This record gives sequence, C-alpha cells and structure tokens, in this order.
Amino acid sequence: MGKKRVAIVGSGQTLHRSRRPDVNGQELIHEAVQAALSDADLTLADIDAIVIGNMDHFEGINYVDCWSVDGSGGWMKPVIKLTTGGTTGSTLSIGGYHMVASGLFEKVLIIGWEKNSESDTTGAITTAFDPIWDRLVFAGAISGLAVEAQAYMARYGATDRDAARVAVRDRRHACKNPHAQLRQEVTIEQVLASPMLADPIHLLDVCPRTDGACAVIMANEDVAEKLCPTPDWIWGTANRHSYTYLADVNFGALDSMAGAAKELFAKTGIKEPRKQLQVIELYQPYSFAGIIWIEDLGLVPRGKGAEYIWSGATDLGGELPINPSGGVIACNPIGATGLIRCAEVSLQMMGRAGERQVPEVELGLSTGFGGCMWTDMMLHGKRKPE
Amino acid sequence: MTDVELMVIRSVGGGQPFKYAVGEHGSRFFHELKEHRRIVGIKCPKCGKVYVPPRRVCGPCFAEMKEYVEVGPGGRIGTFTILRYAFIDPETGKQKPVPYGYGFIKFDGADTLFQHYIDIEDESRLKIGARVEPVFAPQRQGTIRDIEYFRVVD
Amino acid sequence: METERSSVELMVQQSQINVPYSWWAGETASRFFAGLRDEQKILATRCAACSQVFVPPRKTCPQCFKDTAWLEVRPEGELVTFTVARRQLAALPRPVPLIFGLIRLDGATTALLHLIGEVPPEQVRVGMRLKAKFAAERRGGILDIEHFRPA
Amino acid sequence: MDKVAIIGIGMTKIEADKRGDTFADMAWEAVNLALADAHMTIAEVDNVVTTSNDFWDGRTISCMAVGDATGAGQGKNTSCVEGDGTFGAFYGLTRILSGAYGTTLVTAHSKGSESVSSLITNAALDPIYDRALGLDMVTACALQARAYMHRHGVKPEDLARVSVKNHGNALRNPLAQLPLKLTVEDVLRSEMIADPLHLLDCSPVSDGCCAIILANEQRARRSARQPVWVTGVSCCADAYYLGDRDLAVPRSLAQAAKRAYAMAGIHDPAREVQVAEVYDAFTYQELMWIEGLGLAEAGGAKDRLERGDFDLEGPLPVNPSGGLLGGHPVIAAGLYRMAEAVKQLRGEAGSYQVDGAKVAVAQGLNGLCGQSHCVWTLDNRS
Repeated sequence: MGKKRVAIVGSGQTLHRSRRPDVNGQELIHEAVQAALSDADLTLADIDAIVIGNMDHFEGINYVDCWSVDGSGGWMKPVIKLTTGGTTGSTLSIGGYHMVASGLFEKVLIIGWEKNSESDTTGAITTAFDPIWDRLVFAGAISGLAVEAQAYMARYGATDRDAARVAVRDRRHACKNPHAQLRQEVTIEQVLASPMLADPIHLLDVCPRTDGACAVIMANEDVAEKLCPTPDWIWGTANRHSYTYLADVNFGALDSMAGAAKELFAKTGIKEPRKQLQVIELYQPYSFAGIIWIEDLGLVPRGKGAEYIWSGATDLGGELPINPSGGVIACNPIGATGLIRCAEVSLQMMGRAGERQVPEVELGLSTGFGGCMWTDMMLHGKRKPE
Repeated sequence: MTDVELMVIRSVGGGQPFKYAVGEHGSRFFHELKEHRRIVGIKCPKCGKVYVPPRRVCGPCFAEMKEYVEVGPGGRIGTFTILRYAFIDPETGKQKPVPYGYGFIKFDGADTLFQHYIDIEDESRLKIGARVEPVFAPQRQGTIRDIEYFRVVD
Repeated sequence: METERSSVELMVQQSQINVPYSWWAGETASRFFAGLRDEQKILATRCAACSQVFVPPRKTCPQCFKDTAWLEVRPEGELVTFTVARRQLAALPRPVPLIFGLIRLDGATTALLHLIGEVPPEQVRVGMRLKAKFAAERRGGILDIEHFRPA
Repeated sequence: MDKVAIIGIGMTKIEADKRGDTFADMAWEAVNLALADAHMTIAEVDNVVTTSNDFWDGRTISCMAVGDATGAGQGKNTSCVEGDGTFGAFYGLTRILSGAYGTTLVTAHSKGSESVSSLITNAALDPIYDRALGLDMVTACALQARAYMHRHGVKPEDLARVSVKNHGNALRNPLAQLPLKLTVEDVLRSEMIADPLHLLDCSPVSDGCCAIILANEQRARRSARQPVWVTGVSCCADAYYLGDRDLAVPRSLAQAAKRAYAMAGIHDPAREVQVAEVYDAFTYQELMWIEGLGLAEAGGAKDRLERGDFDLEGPLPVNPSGGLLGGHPVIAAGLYRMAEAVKQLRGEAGSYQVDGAKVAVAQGLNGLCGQSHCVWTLDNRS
C-alpha cells in the first residue's frame, strides 16, 4: 500500500465524436480539463502536477507534454508524459496514483486524449510494431485481435455469434451513457451481417474512431474527503507489458491480464473476483475480448466465457455488470480510452453514474489494453483501503 | 462563432525517413535467408525455447542467447486472419492492397510464431494447424520480402 | 550452428513513416486564418482576466484558463529576436539564407513566429520595425503571410 | 521526502552511429552495466520505467522495443515515460516514494543516427499555427541564443569558450563521442548553421542508452555500493509558444531549481554545489542553465566561465564529463547527466574527477528552447 492513500475526486470528459472540427487538440484537452475542474470544484491553481498522454503518430505531434500546456494548464507546473499505446490511458491513471501516493503532490491532474480523425488510425498504429519484422503484414489493432479470436475459437469452439452477444450488450449499455459516441442498439443478426473487416471480426464487433479527451483529478487522503463527499479510493494497481514481439504472444488467452489480475487480487485480498467485484470497466476493443479476457480475469474457467455472457450476468442488472458505460466499442479516443474506464468506475463508486449506475457497488475494476497485448489494472473501492 | 468556416491544415512532404538498425541477430537471419534460403532461430540457454526471428534476449529468462538453430522452412499455421479493410500503409503513404492473408507461422523446430503473408487463392485451405511452406523470392535482397508469402501444402 | 559476429554484415533498413495528417484548425484558428485570407487582417484574442493579447489567438488564456475576446492588431511590430538559417536543414521550406523572427505586433503581448524577407541578413537587428507582407495567393494558413519585411 | 538513493548506473559509450545495435541491444548493454554496478540481479529490480520518444525512434509505442531487454518480459510492473530521461527517473522515483516498490530500474535510449533530426524536431511545432514555417530545434534555439546574448551582452567568444571547455573535458571521458582539443577561434571559424550558432556551438547527433537503479532507504543501505542520495527533485514547464515566453529568461528552470533546492535545504547553490551536469545541447544553453540553476547571476555566467570557475580545476566544475557537446543521445541525455553526477559523488570519475565533490546538481529538459526542465540534487553523505 502506498505511503499516502489516494482517491479520485473528480473527472471530466469532452463531447466524444467521430470528428471534432470545432476544436484543435489543445482546445479539446482544455475542454476535458475544465470539465474535471468544475466537477471537483477546483481551479487550476489547486493542481500540483499534470500527467498527460496520447499516441504521437495519431496526430503527428512531437513533445506533446510541452505542446499541450496551453490546454492542460501545465504552465509553470510539473508535467510528465506517459505513452504505452492503447494502455496509455490506464498507464496514466496508474501514474497519477503513484505521483499522489508519493507524497510529493497533493492533487494531480491526469489527462488522456486523442484526435483520431486527424490521421489514418490503422496506418498510424501499424508503426507501433517492429519496422524490420512486423510492418510488412501488420494492419493495426484489428489484425492483431483477429488472430487472437481465431486462436481462441479454434481452441474452445466459440463462435462469432457468441461475440456478437457482447457487442449487443455494450452497445445497449452505451444508450444510457451521455458521454458515449455511439448510442444505438443493435441485434445479433445486425452484428453478424455487418461487413467482415478481418476474419472473424465484423464492423459492429469493434470500436469506432473517436476524437475525445478525459481528465481525472486524484488527491491524497489528507484532502480527498474534503473535496469530494464520496471519493473513489484506489486500492491497488498492477500491469504486465510482457511482450516485445507480437509473434511471441500466446494467442487465445491474454497472459498479461491473467498475470496482472493475479498480482492485483493477491495484493488487495480479492479471492473470488466474481463475487467480490460489483462492476468492471473492461478495456475491450472488440467483442471477442468480452469472452476471452474474463477468463483471464478469473471470473469463469477457461472456455466458459461465452456461457457466462449468454447468462446475462454481465448485463446491467446482472450479477456483475461489465462496461455499463458501453465501453470501448461505443467510444474510443485511444489515448483517453483507458482513462475513461477509470473515470467511469469512479462515477460508479461515487454513485454518480446516472442511468448506467450499478446499485450497491463496493469494489470496481478498471483495465487497460494495448501495446503488444499488454494489460493495466486498477482496483477501486467505496471504502478507504486498509 | 458558429458562422466560422472550419478549416483543415494538411501535412506536406513525404513523411519521416528512418534508417532502422537490423542488428546482429536480424542480420544473421537475413544473411542465411538471402544466401541459403535457410531460416534460423535462436535458442535460450536457460529455458531452451527457440525464438524466430532471432534476437539477443529471452525476455522471460532475461538471458542472452547465442546458439543459432536452423528451423523450418516448413511449418504450420499458428493463427491467421484475412485482412479485408482498406488502410494507409505507413511505409508508402498509400493504400495497402487488400484483401491479403495474414499468418502467424510456427516453423518446424521453433517455439514462437513468425508473421508473413499467406496465399488466399483458396480461403477454405486456411486453417489453424495447416501445413505451410515459404515461397522464396527469386532475387533476394536480405529483407523480410525475401519470402514472398507462405502457401498451404496440406 | 556456430557463427562469428564479424562474419555478418550488419544491415540497416531504409524506411519511412508516411502517415498523412489533416489537422482541424478549430473555430479560433479558423477565424484567424479567414482574417488573413479574406481581409489581410491579423486577429488576436485578449484574456478577460489578465488582459494579455495573444497572437496567434487562443480560445482560452493558457495561464488564467478564462475565455478570450477578439480584437484586431496592426500588421506591424518590433523584432524580438531572429536567426538566419545558413545550412539547408531538412525542415526549411525555402532555400537558405532564410531568416526566422519573433515579431511582437503593436498591441500584442506575445510575439508571432514568422519568416523575414526583403532585407539582407546582415541588416536585420533586434528591435527593428517590421510589417506583414501578405501572400498574393492565400489559402487559409500561416503562410498567407508571405513574410515580414522592414516597415 | 523519504530517502531514495541511486545505487547503480550503466552507460553505453556515446557514438555517432551504433549501426549494429537495435534499441534492445543498447538497452541490454546499459541495463546489465547498471545491474553489475549495483551488484544486483534483475530479480532484485521491483519495477521498470523506460524512457523513449516515438518520433525519434520512428515507432509509435517506442517503449515496446526494449521490453525484453529491460526486464518487462519477466512479469514486472512497468511504465514508459516519453521525454528526457530525467523525467523518466522522476516518475521512477515517485513509484518508490509511493511505497509500491523498493527499487526502480530506469532506462532512456535514443539513436539520433536513424532519423533526420531537423524533421523530428520540426514536428514539435504546432501543426496549425507554425509548423509550416520550417523551424526546427537548431533554428529555434538560435532564436533563443540571440535573445539571451542580446539581453546580457554575451559575445560569440563567450559561447565558444563553453565549446572549448566541454569538448576538452570530453578528452578525459572514455564514453564521450566527441573529444576535441579546440580554441575559441576554431569554434568561431566552424560552419555557421544558424546565426549565432556555429557547428561547434551545437551538440552532435548521437546514439546511446543510460540506465540507473533507484532504491528506497532500506534497500539502499543494504546495497553493495555507496548510495548517492536524492535530496531534491522538481520539474516545471513554461509556456509552449516561443513567442509567449521571454526566451532570454529560463523561468521554468529557475522554478524547478528553487523547489529542488528547497527540498534539499540548499540555500546558496553557488556555494553549496560542487559539481553540475547540465543540458548543454548548445553552448549558450550551458550559460543560461547555469544562471537558471542559481549557480551564477543572470548574465553573469560568461564572466565566471572566462575566469575558469567552471573548468575541471575551478571552484564549480560544470559538465566535467564533456556534457552533451561531447555526445548528445537525445532522451537519454539528462539521465547521462545524472549518472555522471553519481560518478563524481562516488569519486569514480577518474581523470575528470572533481576533488571532494559532495553535492551535485543534474538537469534534463524537454521541448524546444528548454520549455520543461527537471532538476535533481544529489548528495553522497548519508
């Protein structure tokens, strides 16, 4: 446990759209920061340090920590940038946690953002992989995920219909979230009939391309309860960025999530996550992950993910709702996406999630996915951790 | 302010050029591929795992690897997909021709996978576990393109 | 298979990252560029709290985080600092010698980065007066000002 | 702040072109040097922070390239800072102070040889308002050099003396890329790149990787090596647009230094610091940063330099390693400054050892014209 206990005391999200021609990047960032400051009833002067992140090649801007100062409010403050690909947003939340827990800063502002409409998202992501070995055939996130899905289907006999059930769930949840970009219910048949992008992934199985930003304010235990009547306490974090080469990955299971979950649950005394957690915001960029990765999380045994999804247990109203926000499939400004998971769980813990609120939450989990099949995790609690 | 014509600034020029180091291990791989049509991997002295392509470090063991071993050239499909959507190839700045078969090949004798094109003339032949072999380029330059693609031989 | 490092030619792969970008200027920069393009005017914004006048204009004051209001500044000002690029560095858009300057326009708090022309490099001095020369063909962008020249 | 120490350092030789080395190869070398230096195994590293830059590396998620080589493949918690290595170390430090970890391995790498630095740094300009003008790091810093020289009456000869000193110091540093015996005239006669910066006012393009190991007090006291304690650290960012700043004044550096000195209980840095490793990407920057760090009055660094105060044998040696003028692997550069300061405080700097150094200051920066700085004060006394 940290030197200082840390809580989230406010958050803000921009209007997330497929494109935001009305604002430039700095202005988009500012929109999220201003929303978070108002949410926490703070001013810029109250912020001691800033952690910001995105993926450089989506916008083609170098030294973003420096460039973003006009929008972030980093003028004459410490600003650091963290970047780990899709996991950026969750890496940022973990970074903010460490900076506050260190005792060096009382209140830290965490910002994730992306303007994915400014470049070809797949072309830019392709540069994330090795120039000598991977770029010839790699085709962005969807290609890497498609091969995971193929491997899983071959191993456990799951189908694209099973996956479509996850897409239906998330897209239905999104209708209750005013921040979500895509708020339209779909049927299983519609998912299966949507264009095939990379076998077995259909268009409606995957996340969209989004312009958006998210900001979260964390504070230490000395002030958190003064700033927020129901702060969201951070119980612990863990991550695994284990793989360097994409072709080394054990496709069909997400080892990084299994490793991170094992560590996080051991550190925080979670023995039966399915019983002890009340809500999960899973960084789930495509529907198949909703089946595969909950097995790595230890919610269900190997090969039983689909059955659990069909039972309705992960729907709003079920025993363990996953992605009440609609998740990544409904909104994906990549550098912000992991941080949105964190912000959404904080709203759940504070009881401020509106129509998408899960009743009687005590513990919640937010995750990040990205890089070379990497995982970040954060456990949130309504109570202050021991 | 809503009456403002919203403008776009477009990038100019041909992008950022790079001279990426292939490294000693990669250079060894391409040398063998170019000169002898051989595929080489490298073996971890601790766990015995054979990595393709060869590289210096076994991540899980944090051990330096020095023992090159020949693998393949035949193998099996570890996993695959068929890419059907258009996107910009960052190496050219132009649209990548699609569809294409994207395979993760497990060479005989290797423990990791190797990414390359798979022929999709008959899509029904693409299955996890199917046997494949590389089709070498007649003129080899010492790059990943010295293998043109893999074809299913089952 | 035993091999010596020295027996392998160490390879380097020539490649590039060529991802085309289209950056949304947003309402504020769009209005600024429209001013340059359509009226040959330089627009600025002033912070309601600290009264700083920003060129190029900012939607929000980066220091106070307060909204700003539009005003026009004169296309003339004083050279704060400059350099003369002598080597043809890859990013330079025109042949050397090429002069860059930070110009504080009359009425502005901040200085504008731009090119300086119509003056021999040896005669450029900190503090000299400069005036914007607008490009004949203007498309909505910072190069709608061709350069600044002695006033 | 709880006590944290640097207990291991590893630096590759800085070279113009490590043609045969991938990023992972360089990281493997630096990490193993640091582990050996600390008499540690990778198993004793609790977590890892790598530092890199996606533009310089020509790779989005540039940290991915060094995962296996830095121990991330071992199932450790890890994170990646984009910016100078001093910022990576700063985040690594907070991870220890948070109580989550006892030790942090921090790496930073860069290969300037693989890219075109003018294009990489031009991408630091705002794409909407000023990138099309074609400024890059060199021409931006030339604007700052002129502003600083104009403000304080600094002459080209003053800048040249920094080059003579640092390239000369590099003669004693076996890891330096560009050891040169120069005269002021040599510098002034070298090619003019962008007025007022001559070729020899500019640091070279370089490849290199640096690794350090940070430890909490308990682990540091058990260390086989003499711990070098972190007594103060702070970072601070100035305004983004060059025209929003007074380029002649290192405002954010002064603020970061003030906070770091306050943490360290340093009241008069010019008297209390015995050695400084500063970010001399250009000659004028050494003078400006010396002043920003409070080691000389504003505008006063040139006279102290001319008197020899910053020479290896002077009262306050600055960049005895040869600094960045002796070799400048961007991103890693600030972490090299920290590692060099550690060598001085351990008394292991060999022929460029500063006698009796007890307190050192090391500095890194990020962005154009030193927009964002990170300042570390280190002390060898427990």
